Amino acid sequence: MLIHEFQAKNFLRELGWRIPASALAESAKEAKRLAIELGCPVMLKAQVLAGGRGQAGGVQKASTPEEAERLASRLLGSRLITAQTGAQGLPVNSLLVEKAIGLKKEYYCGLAVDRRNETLVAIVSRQGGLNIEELSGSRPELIKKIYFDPDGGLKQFQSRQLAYFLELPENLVKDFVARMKRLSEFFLEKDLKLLEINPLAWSEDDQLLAVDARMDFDDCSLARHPELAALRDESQENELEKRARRFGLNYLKMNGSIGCLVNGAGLAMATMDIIQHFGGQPANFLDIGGGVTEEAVSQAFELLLSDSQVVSALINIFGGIVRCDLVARGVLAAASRISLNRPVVVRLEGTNVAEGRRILEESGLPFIFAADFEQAARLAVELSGQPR
Amino acid sequence: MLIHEFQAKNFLRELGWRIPASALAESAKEAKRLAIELGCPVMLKAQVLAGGRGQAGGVQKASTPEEAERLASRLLGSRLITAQTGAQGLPVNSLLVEKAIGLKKEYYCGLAVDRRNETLVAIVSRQGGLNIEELSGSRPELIKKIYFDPDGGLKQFQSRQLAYFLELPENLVKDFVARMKRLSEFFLEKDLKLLEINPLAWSEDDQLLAVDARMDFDDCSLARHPELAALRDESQENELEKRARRFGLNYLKMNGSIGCLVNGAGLAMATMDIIQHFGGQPANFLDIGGGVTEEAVSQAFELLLSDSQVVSALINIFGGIVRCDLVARGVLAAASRISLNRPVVVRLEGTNVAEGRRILEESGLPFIFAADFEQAARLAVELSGQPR
Amino acid sequence: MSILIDANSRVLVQGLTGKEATFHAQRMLEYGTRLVAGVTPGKGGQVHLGLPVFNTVEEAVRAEAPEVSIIFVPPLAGAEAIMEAAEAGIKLIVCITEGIPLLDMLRARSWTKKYGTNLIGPNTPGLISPGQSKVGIMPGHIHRTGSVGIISRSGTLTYEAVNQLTTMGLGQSTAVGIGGDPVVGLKFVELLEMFRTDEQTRAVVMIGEIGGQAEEDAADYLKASGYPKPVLAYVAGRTAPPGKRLGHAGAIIEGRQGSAGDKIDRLREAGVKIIDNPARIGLMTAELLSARP
Amino acid sequence: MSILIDANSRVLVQGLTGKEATFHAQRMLEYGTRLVAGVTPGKGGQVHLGLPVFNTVEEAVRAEAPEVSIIFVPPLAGAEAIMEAAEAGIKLIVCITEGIPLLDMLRARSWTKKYGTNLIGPNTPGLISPGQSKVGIMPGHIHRTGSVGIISRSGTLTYEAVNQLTTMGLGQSTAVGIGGDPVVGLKFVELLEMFRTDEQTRAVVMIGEIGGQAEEDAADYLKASGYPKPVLAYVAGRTAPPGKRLGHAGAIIEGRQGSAGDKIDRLREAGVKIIDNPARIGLMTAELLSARP
Repeated sequence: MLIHEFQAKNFLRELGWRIPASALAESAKEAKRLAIELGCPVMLKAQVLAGGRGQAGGVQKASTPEEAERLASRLLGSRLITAQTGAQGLPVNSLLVEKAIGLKKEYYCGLAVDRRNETLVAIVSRQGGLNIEELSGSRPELIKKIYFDPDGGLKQFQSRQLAYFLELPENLVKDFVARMKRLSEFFLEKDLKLLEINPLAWSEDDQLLAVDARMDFDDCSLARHPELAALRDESQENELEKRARRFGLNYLKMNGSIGCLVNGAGLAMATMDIIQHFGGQPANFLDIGGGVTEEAVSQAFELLLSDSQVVSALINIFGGIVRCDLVARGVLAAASRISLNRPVVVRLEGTNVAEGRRILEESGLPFIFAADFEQAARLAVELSGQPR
Repeated sequence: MLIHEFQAKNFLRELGWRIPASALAESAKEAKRLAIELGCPVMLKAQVLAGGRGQAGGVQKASTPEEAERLASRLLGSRLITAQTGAQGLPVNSLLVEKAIGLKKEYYCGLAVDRRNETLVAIVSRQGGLNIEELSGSRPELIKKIYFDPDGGLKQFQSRQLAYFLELPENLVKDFVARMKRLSEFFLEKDLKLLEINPLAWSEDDQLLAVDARMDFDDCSLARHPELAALRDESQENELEKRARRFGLNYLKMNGSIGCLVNGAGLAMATMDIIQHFGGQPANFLDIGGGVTEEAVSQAFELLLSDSQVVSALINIFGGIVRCDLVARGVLAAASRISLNRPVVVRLEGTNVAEGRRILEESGLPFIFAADFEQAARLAVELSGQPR
Repeated sequence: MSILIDANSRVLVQGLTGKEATFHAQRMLEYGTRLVAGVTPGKGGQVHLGLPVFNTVEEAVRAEAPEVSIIFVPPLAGAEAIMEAAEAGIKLIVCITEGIPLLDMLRARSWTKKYGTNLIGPNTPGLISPGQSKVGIMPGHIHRTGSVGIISRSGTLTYEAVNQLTTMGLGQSTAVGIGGDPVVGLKFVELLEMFRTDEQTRAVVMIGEIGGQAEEDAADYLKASGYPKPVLAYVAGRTAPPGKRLGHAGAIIEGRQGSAGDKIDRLREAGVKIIDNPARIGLMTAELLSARP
Repeated sequence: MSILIDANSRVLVQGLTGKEATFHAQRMLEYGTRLVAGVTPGKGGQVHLGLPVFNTVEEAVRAEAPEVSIIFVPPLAGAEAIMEAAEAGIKLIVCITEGIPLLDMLRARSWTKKYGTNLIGPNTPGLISPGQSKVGIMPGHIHRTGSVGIISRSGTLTYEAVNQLTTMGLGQSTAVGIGGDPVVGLKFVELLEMFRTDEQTRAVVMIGEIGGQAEEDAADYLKASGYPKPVLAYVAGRTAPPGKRLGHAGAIIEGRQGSAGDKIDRLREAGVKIIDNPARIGLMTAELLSARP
């Protein structure tokens, strides 16, 4: 779960990091007032849960309070489309108004899970503000990584290695080491997956400054961190995806015309792949999961069809934990609430397949049954009007 | 550093453990008042920093407030001599007055450093109140040990293993597991060397109860735990040992007649051993340590001679980090303050030996110089009036 | 011979008395899996599905000597369940639990490494050596004993693959779901190595997906080892958008890493037969095997 | 050949610019020890005693390739200094620092085990291979090159022993102080094993003391290995009262464990020649060696 920059900075402040003076504005007027208070120039930073804000125009500099008001009124209420948001972009509901500060140098500083090495990693780069992955491809010599494990934590000598690699001035080394200690403890305590301070800066007044911050918490751990779960900004989520989450469904909106309802993430991906293989375009990824209820299936099916881009639908179930009859009942429950005005191809296999098929057949509704995976995909593509 | 039972119980209470209702009394009157408040019978427990209080009469049961007053007036102000205190005993300055509670079963529960395995260990025993070491010799089947490391900490499943080994009633298992989690975290956070709840009890009202507790903190870590260092009860320490500690000296009073001043713990032990080997008895262990100053040497020498049991003294220095001349100057400084009315055998070797010897010789004081370790010991024993 | 489990494997069920565990334990017993005990703290001494229940894995190991444990416990208890089994001397742990926090899993992995324990999962359907033992939640009846080894990061997609193979008359030696999480125990490399020396196995089908580096590592291993048996692979998620998690916590294309295209290229270079159409896993395997003696 | 260090050993000094470290580094240089660099955070780039100073061990290792590091840092920084050296690839760490908290040392020991690093100490005078290299704070001039190996838990008592040997005309192959703390790195067993195969060493003198089980473990090892060289032992603390710490944090008789009497009995049973009078370590070693060809 990503949180906003201003939320991440609140945590950093509690952890003893210096951040530029700033406050949140939800209206252009407030932005102007804050610009006056903080003193111009100020940065206006769109609070959306996606990277690439700068290139997308989501971060603007205002030299006067009036300019701040003007820029803010343009940004607030708009949808920001960055390289990471998809075509619909994300709504800009608030701006962080932040004093622009002169910087001597900018760095990158991050803590992350290294899944390949099955450990944690602290990463710094001598160049900040850029995408660390691109940098590690093009300029690996600017980057230093230190691995540490979640039980032992990041040691002070390791932070010192990072500080000296960055060639921080000596008076900032101790600050950095002390702050990294608390930062890594926070990372562990709060179950983060990724924490980035980018740029971390050496300011003109010789301070160590966290200019931008990004924190991604492990969704699986939110059950033990209710205080974090409360930080979720649902306005940044797709309406359909939000509805899906409420029922424990994994739904992701795509741009095609074939709605998919599948059990299992792998089979759902494969279903998307095969649709494309036969020339179609999937409208979504939808995994109903293993512990699904009839009610959730019903919601899933309704959700699927509530996407107006969907021309045909494909139900692809290989029953294991999930029983075909349960899926069938869920689908019928949805069909009783909404009109089934688009063709639905059904492929059932595995646990209780006969019972599932019987339920759907006896409903009298116009389901189109496929004998196997390939036939199901071909039919769905055909019916979507994009035959091979 | 050991702390008192009542101090340890305060920690346990903060950590969510139940302990019998109790309060501290420093006078017999207070003990009576508390006995009335708590309701008799009560236990009166002498707060001294040594084990074996029970057998030594330091724990008494009072059936009436008057009996409590009578017993308290006898205990308070006395010195309690237990198997662990030595012949002088320890002063009883306060009593813990504690409600006597009916117990269904008593257990032992401890956390400790296992130096041989270089790890930590949680130990429980199905029999409590006894000495765990004796029990592990005689009834090992009553004892279970679980090893854990300081970074990972004690896991809940490990505490469950301990709980089920103790055959705790099911409703107390969860309590035990939750409390052990916090207890082990406390152990790690506060740098303990040993933590014992003995007995841990299953009370008649079906509670898990810490009836007695013992905590030993790592002296080396006190610099980072000022709140712990403040718990030290200096009244429980020998006056000479206390003075020695203030100057960074390792001094331990023994019962012989030959005072020893040595650099290095091993050489100090060997000096004691060789004195005994030649039929003498050391009056003390005294290691002036490696980082010693002239002032500390001077204090050490004065301290040594302030023991009225000392008949002769032996200065045995093998200069390494410690320079012989520094020791000589320190000894002279002390000799200028006190009268040197007992024979002092000096054996110097190693760094700056010539200079050290010169300083002592030129002082005109009647030091007796020995050529080597053996001669020095023989002379000191002879002069102590206990020749071989 | 199969790999990892066979008809003699003695299996413990952690969390046995729970609803899901009970359901799947019954299916495993029906399949012939040699379940010997269960663990549920607080229910020690009970008998469930005819199996003795213990409070701790340690007690279960002492009494019934299981070598394998299958874990059905809630997500926040998952890592401890793995550690408990590892410390008790279990040599193969199959963790079905989904949603174990990532840092918990890093800690659990240190334990399984320290104790030299093989871990399958978490978030896996488990594994099956058809006709011998099923330690998992897959529908047993779609499997047949045979010579194809399967290693898969997915659940239902594995059933699909198995079903296709069985339909084509191809049985399986062992089918292993390695789990869909970012951090799992045994991965393609270790399992390919086991299949390499398994006499029953004539070919291996890998089912990969986007995210992580396990397929790339497998490609490196296959190339370096001069792998002696034919390997086929399907990699799911070609249509997946970068930065979006597709169900599995591990299935995400992060930055430049983990795309299906990259994985497929690397595997193809390593001599792996790439399957483009996931409905033809069975067919292509049959073709490949019939082309060989 | 000596053990652990010889004339070629490249030595780093952690905490070099401190007062104590400076003093002892000078003595080591005078002795001929091949010091190659120092580490003091914040003083990187300086030159101290003619040695380049680095901010981190990692940088020092990259630039000067030391294999050995000797640590002089404050007690609360001791464990991290050990970890830093271990992680940087140093193969022998000698930790002079006294008073490192016990739990810190447990953590540091896990690191040295993980990295396969030999640790001497903490709270040790270090070690010396006379005539070749001194990595410690012992007075170098009392040593002579020769054939007696020394392993000691004590500092000044070791100087005493060495002095006696040298006075008797017996030189030393390597003299190692293993440190007086409850948790230290190499102990009697590991060092006896190194001396066993060291051609230069003809006999080993062990100097033990009360507390712990290191002497008992050594007795077991000597018995089990059929140790081929004569071993003598003096165990300090026969007059020590139980439950009282005699200077060294490790020198304490806890309960029934660790008394000098027990240790002596065990060592004698294992064929070790026991020295009762600590003033006769040299004499008894000379007698024993002259009785052998």
